[in-house]
Amino acid sequence: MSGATQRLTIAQAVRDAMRDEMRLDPTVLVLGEDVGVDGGVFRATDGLIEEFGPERVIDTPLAESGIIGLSVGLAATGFRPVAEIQFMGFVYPAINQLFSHAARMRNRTRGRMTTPMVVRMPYGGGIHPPEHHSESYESLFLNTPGFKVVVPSNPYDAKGLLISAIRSNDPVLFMEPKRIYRAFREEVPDEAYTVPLGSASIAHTGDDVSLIAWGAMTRVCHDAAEVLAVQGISAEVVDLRSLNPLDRDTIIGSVVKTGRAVVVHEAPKTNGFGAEIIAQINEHALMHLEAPVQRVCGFDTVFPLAHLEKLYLPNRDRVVAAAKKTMEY
Amino acid sequence: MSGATQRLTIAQAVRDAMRDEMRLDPTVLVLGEDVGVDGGVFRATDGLIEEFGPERVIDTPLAESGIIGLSVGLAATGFRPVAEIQFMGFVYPAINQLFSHAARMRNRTRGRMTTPMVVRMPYGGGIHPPEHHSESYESLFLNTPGFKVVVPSNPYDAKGLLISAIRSNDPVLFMEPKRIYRAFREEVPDEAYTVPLGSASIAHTGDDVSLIAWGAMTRVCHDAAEVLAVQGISAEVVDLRSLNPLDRDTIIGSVVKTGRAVVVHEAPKTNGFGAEIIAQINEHALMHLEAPVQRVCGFDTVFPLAHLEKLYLPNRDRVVAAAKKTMEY
Amino acid sequence: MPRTTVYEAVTQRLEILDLDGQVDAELMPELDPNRIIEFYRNMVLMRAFDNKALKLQRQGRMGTWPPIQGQEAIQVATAMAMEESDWLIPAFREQAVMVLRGIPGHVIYAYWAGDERGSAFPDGVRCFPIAVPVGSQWQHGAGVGLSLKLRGEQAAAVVFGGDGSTSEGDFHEGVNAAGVFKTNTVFVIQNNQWAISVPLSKQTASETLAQKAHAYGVPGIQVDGNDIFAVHVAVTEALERARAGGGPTLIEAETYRLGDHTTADDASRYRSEEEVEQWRVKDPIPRLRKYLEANGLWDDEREKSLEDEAREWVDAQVEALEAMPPQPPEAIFEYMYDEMPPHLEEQMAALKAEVEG
Amino acid sequence: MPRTTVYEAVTQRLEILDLDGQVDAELMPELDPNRIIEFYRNMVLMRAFDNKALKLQRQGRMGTWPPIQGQEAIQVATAMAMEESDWLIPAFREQAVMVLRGIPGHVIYAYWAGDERGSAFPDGVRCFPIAVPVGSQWQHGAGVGLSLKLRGEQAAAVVFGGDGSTSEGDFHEGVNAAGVFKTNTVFVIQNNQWAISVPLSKQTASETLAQKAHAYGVPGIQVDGNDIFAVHVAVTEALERARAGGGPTLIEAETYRLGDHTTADDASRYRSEEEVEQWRVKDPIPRLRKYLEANGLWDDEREKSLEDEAREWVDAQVEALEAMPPQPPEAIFEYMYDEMPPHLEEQMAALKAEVEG
Ligand SMILES: Cc1ncc(C[n+]2csc(CCOP(=O)(O)OP(=O)(O)O)c2C)c(N)n1
Ligand SMILES: Cc1ncc(C[n+]2csc(CCOP(=O)(O)OP(=O)(O)O)c2C)c(N)n1
Ligand SMILES: [Mg+2]
Ligand SMILES: [Mg+2]
Repeated sequence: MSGATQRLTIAQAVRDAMRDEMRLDPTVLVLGEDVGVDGGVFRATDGLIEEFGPERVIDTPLAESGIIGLSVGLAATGFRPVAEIQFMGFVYPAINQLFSHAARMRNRTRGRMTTPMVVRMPYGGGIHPPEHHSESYESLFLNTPGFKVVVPSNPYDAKGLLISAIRSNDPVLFMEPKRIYRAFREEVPDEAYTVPLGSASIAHTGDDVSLIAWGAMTRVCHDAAEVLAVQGISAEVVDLRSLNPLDRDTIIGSVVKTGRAVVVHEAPKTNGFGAEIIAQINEHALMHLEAPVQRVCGFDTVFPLAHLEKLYLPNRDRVVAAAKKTMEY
Repeated sequence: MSGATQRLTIAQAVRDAMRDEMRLDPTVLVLGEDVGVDGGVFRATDGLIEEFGPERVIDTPLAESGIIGLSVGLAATGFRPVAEIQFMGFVYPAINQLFSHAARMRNRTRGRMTTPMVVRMPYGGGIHPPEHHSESYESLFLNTPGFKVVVPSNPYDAKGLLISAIRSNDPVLFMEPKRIYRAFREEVPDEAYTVPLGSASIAHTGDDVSLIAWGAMTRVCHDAAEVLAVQGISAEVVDLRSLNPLDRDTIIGSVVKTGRAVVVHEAPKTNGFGAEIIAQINEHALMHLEAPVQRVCGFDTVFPLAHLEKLYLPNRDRVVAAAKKTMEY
Repeated sequence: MPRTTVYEAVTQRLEILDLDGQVDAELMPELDPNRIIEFYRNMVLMRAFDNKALKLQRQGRMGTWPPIQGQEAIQVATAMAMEESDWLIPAFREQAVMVLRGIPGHVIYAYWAGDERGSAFPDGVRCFPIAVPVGSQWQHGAGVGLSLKLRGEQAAAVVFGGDGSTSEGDFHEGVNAAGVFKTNTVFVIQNNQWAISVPLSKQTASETLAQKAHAYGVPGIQVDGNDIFAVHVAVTEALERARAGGGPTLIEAETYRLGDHTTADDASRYRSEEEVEQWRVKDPIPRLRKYLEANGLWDDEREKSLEDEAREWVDAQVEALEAMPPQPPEAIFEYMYDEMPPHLEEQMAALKAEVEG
Repeated sequence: MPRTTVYEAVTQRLEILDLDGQVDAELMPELDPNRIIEFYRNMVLMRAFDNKALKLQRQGRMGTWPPIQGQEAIQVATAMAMEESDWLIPAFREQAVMVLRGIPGHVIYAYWAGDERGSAFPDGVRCFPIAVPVGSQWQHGAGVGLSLKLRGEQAAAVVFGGDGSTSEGDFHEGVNAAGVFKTNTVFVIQNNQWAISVPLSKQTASETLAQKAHAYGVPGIQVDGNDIFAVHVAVTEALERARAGGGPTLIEAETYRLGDHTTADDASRYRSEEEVEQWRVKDPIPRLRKYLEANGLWDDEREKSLEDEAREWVDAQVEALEAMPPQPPEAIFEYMYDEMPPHLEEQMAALKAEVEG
């Protein structure tokens, strides 16, 4: 292990993960719309077709059900496809292939066939695009067993989690927070390494209130924790990283310690994954709660067009206010 | 109002609702796979094509995205289509048309165009069919605003709720508990009447614990309440009827009264709608809770084939055990 | 108004064996008589297998069953043209192909009886599980064909679907992708004229299903699906093209579902007995028997002994089915993930405690 | 091996106006010279509208914009062939058709600038909202065509989509249903050769997109989409058939996207300047201008005054755009349901309190 590192953005870290795994494992393929010659609309597959050729970096027809359907066929017969859905807002046509097949192949064949595939999806708001380009649909995937669902919040995790996802023998939905694709850089090892699926990280330790989030919202919680610190409130930020499997112990451990929690997500509030976090706390830490868990979420509306998206998205001040509400209860 | 009634099953009540509305409103259409000549695989559209002809009772090609896509086009230009998805397990191909279009048309056109359509879907387990015929996907639709989601549990409500759904100017997903389609009969008025959307009913009053459910699970809760009564525990059964809009007041009112709750649904536990009920209780009645809310749900697995479905489905004894757990906490 | 022609579409149909058992000598392929007898034998076995399932269902010993009666020629000819290295991607009405590929009959019975082990095919049999969501499997046909091509295997993916399934978007995306990537795929449409109660005329306005191939730049052909020689020729040609890297083929095999859609259906609600009768005379089994008899390859005695063989084989499948021990509760959980996550461990433990306690 | 032919059909292409502005006299429709001038005027206005948007975008006054340069002939001819009673179902690159249907230019600008009111079209304009999910709108074309047919309206639904969008399952399901129900629909494919970076050759192996009509028993035709006369003839014929209840038509209009996919794209990453140049000479605007000049219908003075008109009109759209007051927070909530449910009332009240306080 050379130990060499480079300062990379999340988008670059994602690209490096695919490149490293493609070098190590000839069964790893990349496919999707514009992933080849164009290098992906976010450049997350930049340079891959030059290195691996069009048989391993495949520009597909414009058909999401097809991308996932092809991936199921490839994965069940020996490949490890990494499929890109250009924006999470366009995953709907692929739902049938994902839910009826990718998530069920192992169970349906009693373990005889598997679908080791990754579906990469840029998600979330903050880049002022047209309709359908800002959505966070994680909750759609969390009442349907058979997947793993992973969301990095920084370049180091992005590379390590994606490599774990590619090596996983289960289908993995990999959500990439496009708002922070290029927002900052971190030291990322040149070599392949893994960050385990199913383990949350404590992004910031604290004693008074737990701020629980994933992806881009982790950074919003970080900012909130700094503001709260100034006001004498010590907030702990829990970055879930995996939504399924969920690291319940870390969540419960934090809430047992603080007695207060705020869950933050971009998706609409009702039946978002925040509800499940609350249900977990209800089941495993109810009597430790000093106040109702607060949710800071998207509204129960369509994600608005660019002009109003700032009003829609959870922000630092809302998280601060929610945390204080739990303190003042 | 003649006041005449007939003893009908849920399937017959559903059929009558469509028939009555088609008589009253020439813009109401029925479409789907096998809804015409065959009268629907559950006979829920029996006799409609004979009365209204093939221009109002339309057998479509085998294409769910098409059924909903056609419905969007029809609804946006003056019709009130009642579309059937043969089994809820086959709604996935229609998700894009439902979520990207039906649910967004009003918002996207700033109220200029609407999609007053109903999507009828037999759902749930208990009839020992092949794979994909037993699913309960309500939670899929509850993090996506723009729909109403309705689930009757008895013939009277089935007719009244479906008529309200057809008259609603919003798209309504209407889930029909196929397990009890023909399980029992009730007096149902011959004439058209409505049961309001967005209001739960107290199916059974009690003081000690609230059993919260919808559709076929309401009856399981009923049975559990009887067993609990024998054991000296007074259970209240809340039949939600509408999952969106949700009748929060009735839920919270019941839980404030009893201090204990069990949520019961057929869908997998994780991120099922039970989680949202718990989150609502957390927000509005936390300090009234004597014990953690219990969930009795499907497992976080694929719905098994016929042999094992009895093990999978929530049953009376599990609900009784969960209720007692809240009592003994 | 004159315009220039930029594309000329021609779709052909292949028929070899007529209703009286006579073949078109020019079109008839060279086939070892024993192979033709094997065609017949397999069709008869498969019909017996089907009849038994219907009987079991009426007795409450079987779940919903999708009969294949009338469609045996397509399935037997295709299965027998396939090599071990080819992949089968069935829809849900391909039990004959599946059995002939090497899946024990009692396993197929178990599936439709509602037993998870009905999907536990023997190792080494290249067969996808049954696909219940209509049309979704077409995409896998493209994907597996691409997989074989990328790996340079001289093998084909054979994917089946019904006439109704061609209306699903997945049919379009699957065949289109196969055309673009020139995958090693053979698409076989079992056009049995009905999709539950919906006749082909309400499914599509296209005159044939084979002509849909023109939309994808892929060769397409229609065959008389009740003519086992025609199916044999078309499938063999398509398989050879696919294995050689020559790209996909779309085959429409015209046939008829003589039975109900499934045991949950009553076909008399939507179609006439006359229509069924018109197709019954085209039944692929008596047709081939006439050919065999006319060519001195078959007689009543052989028929009798085949009937006995069929009964014995089918009975053995039923016995094996009914000898299966009950499934433990673990069967619900154990194949969800490579490693069982803690929340499933908990749920499984709770269920076991409930069942045992 | 001889086989019988069960389907035979051709796909034709229509071209009338050549690159030098000469028309095929036999094919040329009868058109009032003023209408031809109007064709030209509208194309020039629409190009100016597009250029301005690109400029606004570079200045940070506009969001992502999908340029239509090179595709004006299709859009202008179609819009001008439509009646008020016809419905337009756009994809996302049909701003010219939309403006010519009666949607104010500043409203279109507002949409792409990220303002919800950009979808608040004037009452009475029969136009669906922009459909961003590629291909999904084809289904609405079938549905609206069915709606018009069921109501006996002598009107058509005109639905647009790109070459890439024909790969989506919804294209297949939409055109197939239109064929089955003989809906009053005109399907217009703007084949601009690219779907972002994916060329048509990677999108489908079919030689033309028009031939996909054979899959649905629907008439199909290819036209030179940079030839406004050819588009006019094909669309008019299809509209008349649709309005008369004669069923749907699939039109492939071959054109080229001269600009980037959107302002977020850099087309030089995936295609050569030479290719673009080859198409630039086919630009529909100079082509029609040559025709007008050759026929004494146009001169430099007229051109100059049209340029002035275009600039003024476009500037007025920008002014109207920038005069729009900011949207209140209610705009996020008010159109979700017919009646606002209590939980949205609460969320809206909380946001208003936050914004105001
Ligand atoms: C996506 C989907 N929609 C509906 C169904 C219900 N269904 C099962 S089989 C069938 C008809 C299939 O017709 P076809 O493709 O012609 O096959 P066949 O049954 O004739 O073999 C239908 C509607 C399903 N299984 N999947
Ligand atoms: C379902 C879906 N997938 C992906 C996208 C992203 N996307 C937007 S436009 C486009 C290409 C469209 O190509 P084409 O249909 O040829 O239309 P054109 O842009 O050339 O007008 C893609 C992939 C989308 N909007 N919707
Ligand atoms: Mg069929
Ligand atoms: Mg294009």
